[in-house]
Amino acid sequence: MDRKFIVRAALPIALGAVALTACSGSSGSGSTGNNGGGGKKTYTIGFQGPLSGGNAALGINEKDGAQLAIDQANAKGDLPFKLQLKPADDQGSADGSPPAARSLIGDSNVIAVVGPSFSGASDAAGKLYSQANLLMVTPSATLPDLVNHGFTTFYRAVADDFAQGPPDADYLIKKAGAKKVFLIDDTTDYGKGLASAFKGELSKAGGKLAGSDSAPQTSTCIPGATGSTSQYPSEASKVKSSGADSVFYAGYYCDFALLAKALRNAGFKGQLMSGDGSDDSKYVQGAGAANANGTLLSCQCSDIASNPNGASFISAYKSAFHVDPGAYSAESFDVTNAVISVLKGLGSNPTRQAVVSAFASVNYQGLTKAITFGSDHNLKVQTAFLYKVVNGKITYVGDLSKLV
Amino acid sequence: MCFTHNFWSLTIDGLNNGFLYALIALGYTLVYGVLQLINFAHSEVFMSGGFAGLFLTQWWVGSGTPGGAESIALVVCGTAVGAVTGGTVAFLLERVAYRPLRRRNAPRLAFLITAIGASFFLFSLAGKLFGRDAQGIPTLYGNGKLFSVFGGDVHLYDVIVAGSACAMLLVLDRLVARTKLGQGIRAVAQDAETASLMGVNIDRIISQTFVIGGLLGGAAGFLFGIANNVGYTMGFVPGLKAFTAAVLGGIGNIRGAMLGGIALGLVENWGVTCVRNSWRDVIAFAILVLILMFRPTGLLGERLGRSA
Amino acid sequence: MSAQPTEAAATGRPLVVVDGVTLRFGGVVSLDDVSLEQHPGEILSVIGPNGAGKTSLFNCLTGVYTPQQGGITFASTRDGATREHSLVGMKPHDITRLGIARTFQNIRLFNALTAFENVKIGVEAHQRTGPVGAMLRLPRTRREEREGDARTLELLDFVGLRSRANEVSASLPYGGQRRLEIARALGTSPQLLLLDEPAAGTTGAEKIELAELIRRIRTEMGVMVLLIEHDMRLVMSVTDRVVVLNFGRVIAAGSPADVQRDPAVIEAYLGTAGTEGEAR
Amino acid sequence: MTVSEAARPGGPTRTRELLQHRELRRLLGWLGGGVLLAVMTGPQGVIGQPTYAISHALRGGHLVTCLVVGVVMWGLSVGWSHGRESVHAGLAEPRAQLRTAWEQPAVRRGFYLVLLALAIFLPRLTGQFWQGVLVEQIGIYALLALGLNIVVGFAGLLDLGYVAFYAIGAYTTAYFTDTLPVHPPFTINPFLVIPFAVLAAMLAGLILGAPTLRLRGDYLAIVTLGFGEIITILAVNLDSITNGSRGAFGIPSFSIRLPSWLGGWHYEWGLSSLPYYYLLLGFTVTILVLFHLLENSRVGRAWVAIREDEVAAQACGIPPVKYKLMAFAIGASTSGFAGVLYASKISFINPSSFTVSASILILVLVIFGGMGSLFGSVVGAAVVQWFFKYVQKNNGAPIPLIHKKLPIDVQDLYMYVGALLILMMIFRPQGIVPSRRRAREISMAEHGIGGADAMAAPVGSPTP
Repeated sequence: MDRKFIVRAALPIALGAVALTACSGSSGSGSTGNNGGGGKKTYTIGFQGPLSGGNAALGINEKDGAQLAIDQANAKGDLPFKLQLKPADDQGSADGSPPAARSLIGDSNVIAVVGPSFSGASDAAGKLYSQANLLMVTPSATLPDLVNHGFTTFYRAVADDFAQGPPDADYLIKKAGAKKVFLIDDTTDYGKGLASAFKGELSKAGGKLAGSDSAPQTSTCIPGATGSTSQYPSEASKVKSSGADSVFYAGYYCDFALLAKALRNAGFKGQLMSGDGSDDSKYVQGAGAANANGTLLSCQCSDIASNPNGASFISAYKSAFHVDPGAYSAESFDVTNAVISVLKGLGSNPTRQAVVSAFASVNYQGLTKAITFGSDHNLKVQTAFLYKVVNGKITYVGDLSKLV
Repeated sequence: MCFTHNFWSLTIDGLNNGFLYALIALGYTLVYGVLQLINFAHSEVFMSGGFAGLFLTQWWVGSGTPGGAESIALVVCGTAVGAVTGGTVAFLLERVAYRPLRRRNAPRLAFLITAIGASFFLFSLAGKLFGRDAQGIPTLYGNGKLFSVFGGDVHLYDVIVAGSACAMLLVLDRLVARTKLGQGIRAVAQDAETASLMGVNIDRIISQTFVIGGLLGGAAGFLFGIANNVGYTMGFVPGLKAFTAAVLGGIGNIRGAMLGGIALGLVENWGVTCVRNSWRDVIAFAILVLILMFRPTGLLGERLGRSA
Repeated sequence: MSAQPTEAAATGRPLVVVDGVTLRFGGVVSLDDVSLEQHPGEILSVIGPNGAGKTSLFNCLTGVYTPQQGGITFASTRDGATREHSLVGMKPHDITRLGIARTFQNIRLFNALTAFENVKIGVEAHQRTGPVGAMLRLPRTRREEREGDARTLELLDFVGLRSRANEVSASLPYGGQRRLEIARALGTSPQLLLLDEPAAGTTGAEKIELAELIRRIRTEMGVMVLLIEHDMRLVMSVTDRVVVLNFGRVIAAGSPADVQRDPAVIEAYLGTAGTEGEAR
Repeated sequence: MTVSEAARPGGPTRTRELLQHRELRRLLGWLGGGVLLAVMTGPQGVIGQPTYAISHALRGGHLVTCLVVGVVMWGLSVGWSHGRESVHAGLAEPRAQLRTAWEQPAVRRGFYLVLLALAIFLPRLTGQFWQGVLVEQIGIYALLALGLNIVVGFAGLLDLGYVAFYAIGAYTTAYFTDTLPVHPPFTINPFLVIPFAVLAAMLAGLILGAPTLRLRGDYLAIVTLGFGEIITILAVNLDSITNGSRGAFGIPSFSIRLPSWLGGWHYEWGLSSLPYYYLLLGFTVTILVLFHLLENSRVGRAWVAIREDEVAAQACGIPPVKYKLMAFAIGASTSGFAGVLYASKISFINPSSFTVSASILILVLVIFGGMGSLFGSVVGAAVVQWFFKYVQKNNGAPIPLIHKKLPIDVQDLYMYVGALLILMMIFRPQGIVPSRRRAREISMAEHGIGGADAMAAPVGSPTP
């Protein structure tokens, strides 16, 4: 009796609320193109990446980086129009990608897109952007295959996994003194891609593969993942019994932390190394500084803090978003600036088509790298950088290509 | 070939996992025993224990490095706080989500759906309140190697898990066998209607059963978190595995849950000596399906009452 | 449905043979070496005090329980040919389709469905429409639907519920629910109908109607009835033969009059008279 | 949920005190709900500061707003509990009229035609984004929900690995369109894949269901959950067959090519959403009609019988395992069918689209719409998915009219899903568009008559 009335009372209210949002939803979709300040037109740069879900941190880093670039460009005032950022959330997944892409494509003011952040999402949206003739520049999707899928408007402003895996192997064997490497991937497309790039170079560098395994991402780290955390102790046992003197992990920071912890708990003292997915201070937090110390991390992202020109970016970023720039914030900042540099040359009425054709010959020197593309839509100069955990801090070691 | 050189170290890992599975599995089995309900939200009870222990130890340890008696106190207090939190969450869960349905004699499907809803609600709420990245419990003790069994190293952590799990399992077994509360639980498990006619307060027994399961689950959450970090979705896979363990042993059967947990932990770890770790879950679920096909009542049969 | 009771009788074989059936639950013996036969054309009653094993016997006959010892055979007539089937180990639904239908001691109707739908579910026991036929409304499906509807109305008419066909079954009065359950059982076109205490909870007038209905089931439908009942007056008025169970054993069998005089029966009933109020 | 706390009867016996007591408890309950609401809509927590989120949620205007909402709800509930009778009495007349009108076939037909017309013209009024949502989020999920409704709503079985069959359908499509590392004997158009996919999913359903459906219903839930996991793991690990987590790329879209002697007419559905929408609309309406016929057939009645009283159903000659298996297989094949549509629409699939959360989401659609109600499944899919996408699209953006940010964080959507499931089960188990039969069952089960699902004894009663 008592419960029923609540339903009866609540339902009309809920329905009313739904109706209200519905009205506001339909009226709020189209954005106006002509009410920018100073009589200038306003154009939109889209951003597609994970703003929710397990990988939201990365997406937010990139979104903020792009936002900062746009704010600075607007503040400078030397553009023939105003710019604004339109973020679209794809949750980092293939599923979420097409709707996010469509929300950008459907907005005729969007003339270029920064993103998607992830390879799977890029695959799922590539065709849509290509068909809409809308430029998409990813600051962080590293799966080598992506450029071979016939996406005409897709550019990758980051080195792919081949720029990272092989030099990682070289460094680990030639400089870090490892001989027998145990290779573990996290079964994601990223992890498997990186692992195979690493493995290909390993024997060429003179190292030996002591063993390899796949340890899926765990539910502790990624909501809905199937891996069970208890796999890491047994992974440690496998590593130890294989006689490996080092471990290369191809995967993300959270699970790498669990692995590192389990390895050290089992008394494994060898070298640990991983790629850009693990290049995050949360790795150190999760593993515990004592366990993480000495770990080598490679990344296509340069260290903005040790960059001579990075100081002003960091302070601007901090004052805008009240946090330090994170992984790929600076890369996204650079990509956005590269796009803006192209827009500058297109006058006051840039079209999507014009942006795409002009972007092919972009040449922009960013904070982190030179953005200029080969005919395969990959960066002309692909670089990766090396970091090391020292005293609980991830510290910059140098440019991988110059180290080996 | 694949079994040879790391068999014993994997056995030790398997026992370690198995004890934790057993602790969680007891929560499923107890509730199933009295309500015939798969309490999907038990994995969130487990998670809450992990968070409580995490916060306590973070606050306690700060940036120091504990040692000696402080380490012991930390582990004991962490486990206790985890247990109490788990018990509280389980109690509230029963009160807020399940009891209204029970009062109304709602169909069984409604309970299962509510359980799933509660699970989603609780872990998302934890993610919202405490952040979405997994966090490490501070180092509480030096995890030195204690001794070796046939070349498999036994570390302090293994001993802590095995010791506390055995202690809790023993206490529970005696509790159910000897005390009035245990009698009540067994009576409700066998025949709730008759039990209520005989003056057993069913609501109270059910609450207490949830609390007992929650205590064990919460303690397991902390013990698990020491080695494996704490995150808002940490309960999903361990919960699933523990449920598998409960079915393996015979759901509703307390000793069955203990046996099932340990058996699952061992089999899983032995299994992955030969194949990649990514097949671990396939092993676990294949066991579940096979058991259900050929021995649906589990290894020890299904009666809570029979365990004593 | 024009089978004559005499037609089956002509074969001379009993319809049902229960031979030395023993059923145990753990240590409790529910049926102990029970044997009985029902001949075609016969209305047989099984009586006995509460807990004597009457419903257990029904459950063995309908496949709900599998007895540990003994055999049960049923001579099923289909398309003019009679074949004997062993019922032990058969699934309840297969036994129903063989020709044994039942009602339950505590009425088990599909409460959310109408009286019409309840009976129709019974009628559909022998139909063959599958999901594909149902979705595509194949000609056979449509024919079966039509035939089913007609038969359902016929049966509702037979038990006097036609006017309430579209009422939800739970809203029918108690006696009506009993009759609806009988109609549903008859819908499965049985040769043998097992009635488990059909008079329990009904009024005096309803009992008279019920006795009449049981007789009509035999005469008009040609269906044999095996009856469990406490109400002696009903038993005596409709039955040809009575089997008495006590503590899972058959203690007497014979015509109603003989059984009533049997000292063992009197002993059994008197011995439990204090608790057996219904055995009037 | 604290609402139920308040709604529970009990307390002192004297009527006056009881009344005061109850209103007070109810108020406390609503206030508790307000606090919970404040926390739910409050700020996101920060790692290392466990009290940050709670303390910031429970301060200032935010808390006050939420408490005011609680008090208003309390006021409404009190008002409603007093005025309910008269409102009901007032509504009785028009309700009865509505019902008699509804029973006219012409009215019903008209209503459905109007709905169909709406469905046809709706996408023309929206932009590309919502058209995409209509296909990928609503249309395909409506199909999925319709299939799951057969399993959950009709047969009363809980299937938590439903999305596995969807994956099977999608991967079958990828296989037959030659986008996987393994090559098919022949390459065909997605249209022609449909029978293969339906068959494959149905077979998987039968293989999984045959052993487990003999067991108690709640085992099915956990076994299907495990099966769903296994399918995802297989998709990830069998690199040489499924291309692992990279998935299949370049699955072609639907196309029709008439043979040259018929003019060689050719049509390809392509990337845009509108043609797919109409294709899906056609499929959905067809399936709605087919399932409606199924519901009102011998098979549908057998399902009702089984879920109400399995013993009585058997006594009516219905083999329960066979019918449960049938429901399971039909649900699975619908899911496989949806998988084909999804794969060819998105043209790219990878294992991450087929997780347990997707199964739960589909379950939510069915429950929200109304278990056992076909129309409800479609409505559930439309409303819930629309709302999700609305929140996602407008994350952080202010709502026009009230110029306030939507207080729902996209990251928390599953929290609201969970809360919705609990609230639905407590307050409206029959869903928003209930099936009349099902609603009757539930209310009867609550009065101790019948089971309302195929899971044997209700919770709390002894095991059989």
